[in-house]
Amino acid sequence: MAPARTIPTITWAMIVVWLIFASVPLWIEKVGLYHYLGVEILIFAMYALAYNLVLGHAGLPSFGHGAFFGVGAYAFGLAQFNIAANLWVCLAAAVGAAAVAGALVALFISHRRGIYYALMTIAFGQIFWFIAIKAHGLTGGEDGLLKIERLPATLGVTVFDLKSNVALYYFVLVVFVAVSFLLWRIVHSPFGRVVKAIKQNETRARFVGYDVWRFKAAILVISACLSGLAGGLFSMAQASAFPDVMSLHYSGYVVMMTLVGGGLVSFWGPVIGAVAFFLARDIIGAVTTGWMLWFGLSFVVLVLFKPEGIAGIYQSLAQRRAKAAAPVVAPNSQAR
Amino acid sequence: MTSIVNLLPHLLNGIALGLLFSLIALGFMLILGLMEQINLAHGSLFALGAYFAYALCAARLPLPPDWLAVWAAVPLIWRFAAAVVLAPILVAPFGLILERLMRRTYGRDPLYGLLLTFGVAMVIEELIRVVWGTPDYMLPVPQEISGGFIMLDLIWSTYRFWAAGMAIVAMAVVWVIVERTRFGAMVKAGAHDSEIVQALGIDLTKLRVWVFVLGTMMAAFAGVIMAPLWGIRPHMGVDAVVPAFLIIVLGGVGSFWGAAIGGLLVGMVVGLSSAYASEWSMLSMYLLLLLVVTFRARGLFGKKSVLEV
Amino acid sequence: MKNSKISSGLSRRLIMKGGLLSATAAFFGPWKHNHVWAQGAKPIKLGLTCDASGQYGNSGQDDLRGIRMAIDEFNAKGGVLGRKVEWVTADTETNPATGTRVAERFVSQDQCGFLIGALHSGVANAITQVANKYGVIYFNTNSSAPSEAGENCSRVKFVWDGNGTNFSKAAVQNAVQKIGKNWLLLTNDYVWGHTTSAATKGQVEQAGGKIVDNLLVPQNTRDFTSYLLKVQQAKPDVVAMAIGGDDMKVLRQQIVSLKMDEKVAWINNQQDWPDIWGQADTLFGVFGTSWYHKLQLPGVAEFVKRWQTAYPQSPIPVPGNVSYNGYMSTRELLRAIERAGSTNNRAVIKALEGHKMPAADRMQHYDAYIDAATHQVQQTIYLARRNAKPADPTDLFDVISWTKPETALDTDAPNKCKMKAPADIPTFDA
Amino acid sequence: MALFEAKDLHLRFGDRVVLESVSLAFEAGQLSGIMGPNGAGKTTCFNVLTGRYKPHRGQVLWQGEDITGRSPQAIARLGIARSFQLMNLFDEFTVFENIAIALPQTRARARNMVAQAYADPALVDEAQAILARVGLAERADDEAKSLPYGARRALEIGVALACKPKLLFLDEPTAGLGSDGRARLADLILKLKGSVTIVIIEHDMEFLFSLADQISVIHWGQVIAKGTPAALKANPWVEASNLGRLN
Repeated sequence: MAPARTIPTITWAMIVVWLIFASVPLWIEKVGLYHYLGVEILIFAMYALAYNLVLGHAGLPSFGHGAFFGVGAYAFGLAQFNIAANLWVCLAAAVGAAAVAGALVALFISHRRGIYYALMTIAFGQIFWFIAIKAHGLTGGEDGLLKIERLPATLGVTVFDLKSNVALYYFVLVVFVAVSFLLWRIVHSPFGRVVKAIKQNETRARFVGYDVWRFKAAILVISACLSGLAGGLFSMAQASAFPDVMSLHYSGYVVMMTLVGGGLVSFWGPVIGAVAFFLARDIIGAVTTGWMLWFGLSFVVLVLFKPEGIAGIYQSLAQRRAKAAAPVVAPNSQAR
Repeated sequence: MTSIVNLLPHLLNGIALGLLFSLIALGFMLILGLMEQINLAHGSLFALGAYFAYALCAARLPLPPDWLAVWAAVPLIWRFAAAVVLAPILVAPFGLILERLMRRTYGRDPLYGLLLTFGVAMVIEELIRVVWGTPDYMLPVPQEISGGFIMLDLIWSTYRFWAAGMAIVAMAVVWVIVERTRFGAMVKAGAHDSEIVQALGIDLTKLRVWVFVLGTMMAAFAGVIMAPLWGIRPHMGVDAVVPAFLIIVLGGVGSFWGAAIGGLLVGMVVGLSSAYASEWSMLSMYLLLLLVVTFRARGLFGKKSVLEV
Repeated sequence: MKNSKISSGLSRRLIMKGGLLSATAAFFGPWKHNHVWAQGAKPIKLGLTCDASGQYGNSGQDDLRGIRMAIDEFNAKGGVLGRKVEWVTADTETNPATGTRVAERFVSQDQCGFLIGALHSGVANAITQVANKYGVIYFNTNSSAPSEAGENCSRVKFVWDGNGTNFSKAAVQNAVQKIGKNWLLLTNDYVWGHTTSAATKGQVEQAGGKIVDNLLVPQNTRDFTSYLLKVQQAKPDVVAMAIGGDDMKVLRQQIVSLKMDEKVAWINNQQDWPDIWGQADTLFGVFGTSWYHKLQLPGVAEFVKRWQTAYPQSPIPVPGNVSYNGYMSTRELLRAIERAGSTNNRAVIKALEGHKMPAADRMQHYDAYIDAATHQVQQTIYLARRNAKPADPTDLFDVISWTKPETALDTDAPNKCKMKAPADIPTFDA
Repeated sequence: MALFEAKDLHLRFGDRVVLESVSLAFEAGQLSGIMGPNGAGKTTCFNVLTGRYKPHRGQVLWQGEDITGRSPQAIARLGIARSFQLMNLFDEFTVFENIAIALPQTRARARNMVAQAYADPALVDEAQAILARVGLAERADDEAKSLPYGARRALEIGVALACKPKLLFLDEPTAGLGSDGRARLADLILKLKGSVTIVIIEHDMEFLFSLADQISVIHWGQVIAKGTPAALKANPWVEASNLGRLN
């Protein structure tokens, strides 16, 4: 009997990423950054990972993902004000509302792919953004939904207060660990492999018996749920929810993070991209007023010469080294 | 009946707006039609057109002071006319550079073209901020075409109607080029099958350059025309590119009449809905889009395109 | 275009160097300081949350000029409590989300003890939330939404501008009687616009007038044609505008080019100086302001001269109300620290609450005071119109009236404002 | 009753008639061939039979049941698999995964989002067995896009086989293959014959005549002749349309 083909449940890369993030609060202030920045990075890393499920894994170029992130943020706040000021209830509301939004969008666009998919997601993103701005009664309009509390995390009898940035950071880290682990499993599950197959060849997938529409819809909804979760956490970090995360630009930023990091070739690429994006904003932003100019230029260069992103650069370097060591390299289509 | 009379001005206003939308969408459509590339930098080229026009009209040019004084003494109407003609020409080289960059993405997933132009749009917007700063500018309009006139007991902006007229002229020129010249025939052939173009011995590379330049100049021209209406600011490109792509999807990729009628339709819907709920009027164009593409997947006049795969 | 709130979009950040320390230095290692000031006394650090881009980019920079001038004056005479005053600023992009981040950064990374600056009420709210969390005192210099001193008030926030209610109180009653009863409101679609228009509505109805329509205008609107069409169709006697920043510039330009400025009476709640500078041709109607650089009061001319010496290159050649508010608020903060003899937040708040500022000192017609119940500065409210006979190119306003703070007082605000007790706010010592 | 039957299929694209009253029947266990010149409508016919296009008129019957107009995935799940003329593989997957993803066991678990996809040794064995059948056992771990042309052809058939078909449609399997490749492919098909019902579209007459039990000739969207290879060789129609000539 042939051996089963399994992927490790826990990888070294996973442990390294988690450990690095876990150590951040210990040194972030020593390098002149601040805890709140760490919280934002972690949340966006999670968001980018969730987004990459759609872009990198399913090959669906969504340009309106900010909608789901934003819906999650608003849902978190609204649940807090109108349902119950309980962290778990609010996070569930964020996930649930994003799922509904995702399902609604999926209903309209799951038969599409490529540029048309991108165009339709832009249109949907704009609709959600527009509603967020105009529905004052619900969202507070352009001023945003204010006074969202950082609710305490209750676990049985223990209660963790998340008011400080460091406490919130660790809470977000726990969620991040759970989400990244879950995504790792999804990507390597039968479902995940079918989605990957659909990305490569939709027609063939159909002819081996898969209902492509359902898989495309499902992956969008899952991605929307996790984006909404990140959005809920973001509203907690900001103590408010604002419409601009739903704008075309912010939706574009998450695409940039994912690509710059190398989401097309690497599972952890989006995380690298989110870190690079935020550090660039804070560090280049402190030196020159036009940091976006430099970030935009490097993005253009990357798209032109190395669309596989930072992770892609690393992989080809590693491959070159491996080639030097051993002439035959077994190609591997598993996500790394 | 009074309600219909009340609506008429909004409809007229919508038609004028629609013609201007069509104008913005047209250059976008040319590039999308032939190259099957979404040019997200279209809006930035549009903005550059407006800024160059501002530099010319307001006599803010990098020239020696005495030359500048001579130029500033030229009557505004001539400066404005010069801007209408020169701004698109000045922006054209940016289109050339962009096309050079785009070449690397031909034959790859169209997503890369989209991302590349997203990045370029960002860079151009930042460059504008570096050169002109963040404040808003208004493009001075010559006396002859500014002000208002009375119609239906309301005052109307003369410039708005003049601009709509210019949009019609520009669209007519594009129509003649696409439908009545050999160049247009090649463009259309290329839009349907680039293999045929090559088989006919047409240099596709050159054709693409020319289409890109034409599309760029259209964008810049639209920028000049829209500048007095929308004001000039670094971000104006996004305001233009979003309706443009929407109109193209609505009208159908690769169709001249799709872009023209799509623009008009969007303008009228925005105009009419603003009569009832002005603050929601911009949402109406997205709802229109959803409605159309739900029932007609390729838009009103679209043909099957490789973009769908 | 209406859907252009994405505007603040390609976000850029402007971080400027302040004093000896620069924001960049902080990136390259732990806090290091050259002890050149008062034997190692820690500097007092101010975080200036001024917009450099977006709808209020211009005004934000004018605000900053006023703030910096006050800081420089204090440093020139030896600082505050023997400590040097340092500052850092970053672009809040007229965007609440960015405002939150910048405020977080100023407090936790740059260790600012006080936050100053805002034009946009949404941004001001976002900054207030961060300030509340840490107990840091925040000065809202120029955002004049009535809600700032009403439902969104805070123990740590002080509001320095006259607000929409103050201006309506000064203007509306008169206009209803003299011009006409049918009013139409043009309202910028965010908190300042809404609350300002609500205040106007209340005043109009109280005076026996009627609101025929309220048109909500999204921020960053650039094409007002459809709104102007509706104005023409509604044929009101008076149009009261609550449109801010660059939007107002464009609106005015379009109204004038259509010659609609003569057809109806236009009242603009407040006309910020940076919004009108360079657009004098489009000035019309009646509008409010809290200060004008040609007020016939002692000290004004001298102040203008000082300001001009400090900023010879300024794109706006004279200080307006925005720069004035920035200057006055910062000066009062530093004075309050001196009075309190400490930078402890509760002590400074105590020194500010109810504090009276003589008219001569503030270069206004009447004495002003910091309302202890709402933390708003109650001050003289001026009404002006376009100056037909300007003395020089900067003399754009013809000030037609000045109203006592007590008359223009928002009497409802104390009921809406619920503040935490001073003992309940986190202590914070800068 | 035939295993699979098409009755009176009509299909138009715009005003162009592509199929006109095409009727076909494939008996269980047999190997049937469809031949005809380029553009005759053979592949279109396959596309109708496997659910890609919906006919404007006519019926498709599977074991007597009407399956006209069902989606490709629904038809595939009945046990009808197909290969493609232009190779249609999952290029970034390994050879192994191309097979594994098509196995009904994977399909049955496709809703599972947490378990590992190929942890079941039986599934791996089965995929390996199919790879062995098509002669690719050694290349299981290579990326599909790295395979040489002939091997890709074999994998194309392997993917179709992995669906555990009762009926297998092969669309021009020899396209682009050299004589060597053809011989190997003929071997493979002969081995399959009997265990699964096969329908082959083919250009190469020699290849088809040597394998098929029964052949239909399609021209101008119509079935112009039908019969055993031997009978067809004598058919004047076939002779006349220059199709029966061996090359």
